[in-house]
Amino acid sequence: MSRISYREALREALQEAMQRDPRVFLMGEDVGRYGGTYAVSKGLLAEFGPERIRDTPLSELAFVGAGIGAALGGLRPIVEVMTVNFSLLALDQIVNTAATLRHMSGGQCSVPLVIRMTTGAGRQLAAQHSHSLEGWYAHIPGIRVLAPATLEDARGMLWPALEDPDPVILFEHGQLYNVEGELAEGVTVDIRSAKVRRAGRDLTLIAYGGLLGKALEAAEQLAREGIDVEVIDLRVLRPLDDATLLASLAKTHRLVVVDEGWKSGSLAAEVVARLTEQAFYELDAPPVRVCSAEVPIPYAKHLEEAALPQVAVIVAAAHGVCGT
Amino acid sequence: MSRISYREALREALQEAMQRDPRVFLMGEDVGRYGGTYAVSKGLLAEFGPERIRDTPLSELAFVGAGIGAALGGLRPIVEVMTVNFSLLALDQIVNTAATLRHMSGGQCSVPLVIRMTTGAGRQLAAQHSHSLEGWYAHIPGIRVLAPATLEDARGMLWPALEDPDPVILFEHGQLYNVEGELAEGVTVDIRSAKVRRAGRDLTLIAYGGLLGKALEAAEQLAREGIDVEVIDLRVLRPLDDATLLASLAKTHRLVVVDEGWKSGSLAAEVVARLTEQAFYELDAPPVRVCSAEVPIPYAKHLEEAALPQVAVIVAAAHGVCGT
Amino acid sequence: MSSQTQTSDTLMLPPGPVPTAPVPFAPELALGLLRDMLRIRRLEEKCAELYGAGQIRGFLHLYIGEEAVAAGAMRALSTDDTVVATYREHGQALLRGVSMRAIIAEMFGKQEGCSRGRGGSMHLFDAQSRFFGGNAIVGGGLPLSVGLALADRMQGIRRVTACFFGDGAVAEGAFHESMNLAALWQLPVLFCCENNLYAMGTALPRSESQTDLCLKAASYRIASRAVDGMDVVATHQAALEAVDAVRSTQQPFFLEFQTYRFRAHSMFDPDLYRDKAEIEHWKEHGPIHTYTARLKAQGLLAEEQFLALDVEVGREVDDAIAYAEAGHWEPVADLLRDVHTPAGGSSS
Amino acid sequence: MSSQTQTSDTLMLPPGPVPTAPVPFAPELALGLLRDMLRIRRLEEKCAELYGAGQIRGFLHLYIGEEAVAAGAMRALSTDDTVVATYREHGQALLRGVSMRAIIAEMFGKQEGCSRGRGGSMHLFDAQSRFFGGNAIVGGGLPLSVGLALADRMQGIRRVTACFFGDGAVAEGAFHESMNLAALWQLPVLFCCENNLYAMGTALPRSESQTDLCLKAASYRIASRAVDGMDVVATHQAALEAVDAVRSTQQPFFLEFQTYRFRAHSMFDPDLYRDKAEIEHWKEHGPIHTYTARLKAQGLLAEEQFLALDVEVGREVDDAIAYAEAGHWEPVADLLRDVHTPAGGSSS
Ligand SMILES: Cc1ncc(C[n+]2csc(CCOP(=O)(O)OP(=O)(O)O)c2C)c(N)n1
Ligand SMILES: Cc1ncc(C[n+]2csc(CCOP(=O)(O)OP(=O)(O)O)c2C)c(N)n1
Ligand SMILES: [Mg+2]
Ligand SMILES: [Mg+2]
Repeated sequence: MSRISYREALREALQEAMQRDPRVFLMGEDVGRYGGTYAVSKGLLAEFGPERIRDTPLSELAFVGAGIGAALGGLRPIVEVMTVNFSLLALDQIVNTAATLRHMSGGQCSVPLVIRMTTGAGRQLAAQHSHSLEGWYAHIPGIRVLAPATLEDARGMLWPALEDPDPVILFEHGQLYNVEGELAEGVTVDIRSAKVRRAGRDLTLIAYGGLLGKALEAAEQLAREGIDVEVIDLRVLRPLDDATLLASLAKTHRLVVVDEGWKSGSLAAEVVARLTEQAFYELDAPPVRVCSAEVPIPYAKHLEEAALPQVAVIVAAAHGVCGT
Repeated sequence: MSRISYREALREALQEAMQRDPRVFLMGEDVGRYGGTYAVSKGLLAEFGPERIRDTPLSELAFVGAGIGAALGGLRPIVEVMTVNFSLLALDQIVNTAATLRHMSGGQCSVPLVIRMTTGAGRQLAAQHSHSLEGWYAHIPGIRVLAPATLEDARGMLWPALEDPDPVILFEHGQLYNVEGELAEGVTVDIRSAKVRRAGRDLTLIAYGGLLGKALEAAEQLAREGIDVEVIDLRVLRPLDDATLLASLAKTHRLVVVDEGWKSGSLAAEVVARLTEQAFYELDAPPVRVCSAEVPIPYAKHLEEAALPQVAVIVAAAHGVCGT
Repeated sequence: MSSQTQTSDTLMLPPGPVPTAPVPFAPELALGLLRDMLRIRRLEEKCAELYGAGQIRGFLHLYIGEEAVAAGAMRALSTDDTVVATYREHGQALLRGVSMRAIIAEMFGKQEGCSRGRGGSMHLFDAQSRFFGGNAIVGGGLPLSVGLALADRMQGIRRVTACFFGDGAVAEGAFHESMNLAALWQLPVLFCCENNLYAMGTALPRSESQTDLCLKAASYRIASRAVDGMDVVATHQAALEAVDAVRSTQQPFFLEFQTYRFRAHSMFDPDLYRDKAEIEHWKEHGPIHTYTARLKAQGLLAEEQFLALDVEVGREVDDAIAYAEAGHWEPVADLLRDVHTPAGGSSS
Repeated sequence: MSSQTQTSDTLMLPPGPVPTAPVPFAPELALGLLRDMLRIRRLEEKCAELYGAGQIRGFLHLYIGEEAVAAGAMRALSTDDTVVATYREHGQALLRGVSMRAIIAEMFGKQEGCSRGRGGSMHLFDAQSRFFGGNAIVGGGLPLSVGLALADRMQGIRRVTACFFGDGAVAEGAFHESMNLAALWQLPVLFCCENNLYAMGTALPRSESQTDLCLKAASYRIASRAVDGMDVVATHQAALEAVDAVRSTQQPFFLEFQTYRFRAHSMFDPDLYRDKAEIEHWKEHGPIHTYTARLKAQGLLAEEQFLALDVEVGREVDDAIAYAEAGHWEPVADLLRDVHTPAGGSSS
């Protein structure tokens, strides 16, 4: 057990992967000299040199595409797109090439590529720097989408992602980097299943990434108010692990889904839709989503807070669903 | 009444708009000399000249951004992005600029821009040319998303879209261009409401765009089998017209949603989610989605057909929901 | 694994000597430029403090060191021209006529801010003075400026659209596509490249295979010129000529300002990628003190005058802060305001 | 609204005279090149027919007229090199070693196709010969080729990656970003620009402000050369030299093939944007008949030999069609196959 931050956990994972497999390298904007925009790769340039900790120009489309090519060429690239906001510039390569190559080549070309990016709002970065578009990525067949919300996942998801022969996208929420805690050595995590983070009987509360913490906080408050909430961390946004979700619903019969994406067309919509389709008769009340307001995220702190899902709103939603 | 194709209806709408308002112009790849990839703008160059029927280089990001700038500058641009597949290259400008400008300028800068694009599969164009990503666009606050499925809408949606002071995206399904029918003169359509295309009592079947036809076909078949289906054309994918959908559900109590997007994270998920949230107690059976299989669309005809929603599958889903 | 040739780590120094030649402008303009630069400098020094105090949040990118660029360029434009800028745009916004009050109120997130507190430091807007932001996507403003110029051209308006962007933006596809469109369609865009040699921590030679950025312009058949961006005389003269060229030919022009930021990229940047000596060299070329020295040597400025000016600017800053502090938080009930334009609402 | 200067509509003619100089190659190579071009031509003529008959569907882009480019270039590469192409890639695929059988079966959508019928005409793949497709996004292959070359460089493999793309792709941001990356990182990419003067209906002067594409390369410090793309002697010699330069310097090279497509852009294109006279001029430079004439003049080829070769190629095409017709539809149950790599499955 050692005290560690989410950022350090990510860095250890990178470091270990680079040490373990010479085919692994990291490339992206300012991952080297600058030390990573969010300091995740700090120190790695000194250890691995500029070939394997490769600074790129501001050319999101080309360096993500180059990551795909490098993967085809036998390497195991980790491409850091600084934030999900800028990943829109690279989306063509991800959707039209990374996700399709294996299929449209009839199974000849796999793309063992890992893409990391920061996501989410909450730091007053305003409309162009606050997107939560994980749900979009989770729509695309051919890629796997991960959202480490815990130190354990931050430390443990990278290696299995690199072992996956197909593209994997890892979303790191910007508000998690400074989160600290204890982390046991040598834990392995899978990149297939959702995880119950708090067991409970009365309500299934599903969250992921940056909002897992708020979901757990809400659960604590609800516990004090007599509602025993089961909190599930989706972790794997594509493919979704229906079994874990359905098992919980079979127990609680009530559902709240929390998601930082805008409500319409959110990943939460998918969770609600598939659970309703599959477990309609388990539901004792209408499911409820707690998502971001449908507004480009404003700069002012009080407005940004109002736009994002907050503990109080989750608690209120839970009460609504439980009729309490 | 005159016999007309969907393509011609779109062309007439363009022509009328250009005649009516000198600020309106059309720009995009091959809209001029070539006559439009799908021949929608054929003949317009001769009528309006190369300034207002403006061919662009293959620079999706810049010419869509230029459309935003031109809108800011007092014009009423119609930007044709050849297909939704290539619009990924322009997504940054649409999401980070067109959709945000008004809000992040505190209401100073509206963007009266119309973007048209072809969407959908069904013509054996394979993995990179068969996307149905309307659902993604419908996720973005600040834009309006339309999907004309009928001749009337093809003819009538453009002008109100141009009158909208904010960005509007129009999706034309590639399989509709050759559809012909009778169209009354001078019909006006709104760009706010969904529309009941076939009234029915037993089941609400929601579709839009290229699949409206299959939904209606399925309804006819189901009618022969004793199930009276209400078919609703979403038409406006953002913002969704909940009232029309809820009214139908209150009548039929059963729901099937058809969508050419991949199932996970589809627009159909949003429809199911919001209707379940709002009308849970109206539902007599679990709602069902009929979407595309989660695979990059294959070239081979039989595989493409298997990947896309077909009438038989819709009919089967309806029977499932109705317990018949 | 083979080893890669590494870009040399020699210091990147200012291209010429510290300018000392007499300022060739009439006193009003000569002193006006000083005032312009000083207003940016003092405003931003205070912003840094206010950031430290937690009153400004989000990302804050300071222009300190680069003032001669905005000062020289903005005075070359007429009030009817158009400006498109980046997230490092306080200088342009201020000199375009956005009040310090509205700028600081914006950074405070107040309703009185020029973007009603919705935008913050990276999204200053002022439609009235045709200042179209404030864009936090590197290269994002370039296509916009092409479209604004296209609208002018199609409406027969002989305006210039000045688009500011950094050296880092040159690597973006948006730069290439926009330059080509502007040249192909013969649009009156003045491309103002603020080459401060770094994009965050990435030095230009690690970002561009060809570091002479004017050669990029040439490959689109766009006329170009590089100018000492630390010398407000040079920036202003070059901008005047470039604006004139754009206005008279109705063709684009690429103007490279060779400049340097004295501060870190943003308030989060530990600035570990630059040699202190390099920064010191550039500081010797600091636009305000070198220009002040020239004005004094010429007898156009006395020390008391400078101090008085500084006091006056200081007062403007203080007043703006007081104004911003007294400003209001927009009611949370108005959260969804301005996602769409209200019926009958303002539209450009 | 003001009027726009319109690009002149003068015909765009071949740059030089029809080549007549003796072919400087040994007979085997000389005849091999002819055979290569003929195989592409006859294959594609049949494809057009098969499209008309409904046996091939989707988009079909023919290379007819441009055969000297693929023929000259592919023979300059070694079998270990890498090729990345576009949707107009039948020629490259065929000469890289993909059998006609596998190509036609692919276009028929049969399981025996080189991409198991999943890709069709636009997505021919052959990992074994390092032929990485087949890309239907204009410019989409460029970043890929940069990455493939990067992988080689980092693994110390001295391979060349040849990336084919059209003149239209030059306007895409992906082109610019990829050229810069390749030059900046000193990657062994041979950029093969197939400049056939049109991107669909858009003539190069309406797509690029600077139509001399080699100047683009120069702006990234990439060595370049333009060559008559209708003359297989010229294309092959230029390709040999370029491949050699890339292999020995491990730097990128930009090779512009000035060529022309005789057919419409795709089977949907009514081809109304080109002057018939322009097409006829280029046809006079047709790569196969001009080359055949030279070989004959030199005594390297007799008419009977040519006819025999043509018959042989015709037989290959017929055989391939029969093979494709006898091929199998992949079971619908396998629809979801190859979305992901099965555990323990093939991975590059
Ligand atoms: C598309 C995009 N990529 C990355 C970023 C993150 N980012 C913000 S500023 C910056 C550096 C830009 O450098 P430059 O263009 O030289 O302007 P400067 O900051 O030096 O004024 C980067 C990488 C961004 N905002 N947008
Ligand atoms: C990004 C993108 N935009 C548009 C298209 C549609 N399109 C297909 S081919 C083509 C023309 C490309 O021209 P060029 O690059 O010169 O190649 P050529 O077809 O002449 O070989 C266009 C516009 C596309 N496939 N991808
Ligand atoms: Mg810079
Ligand atoms: Mg071409």
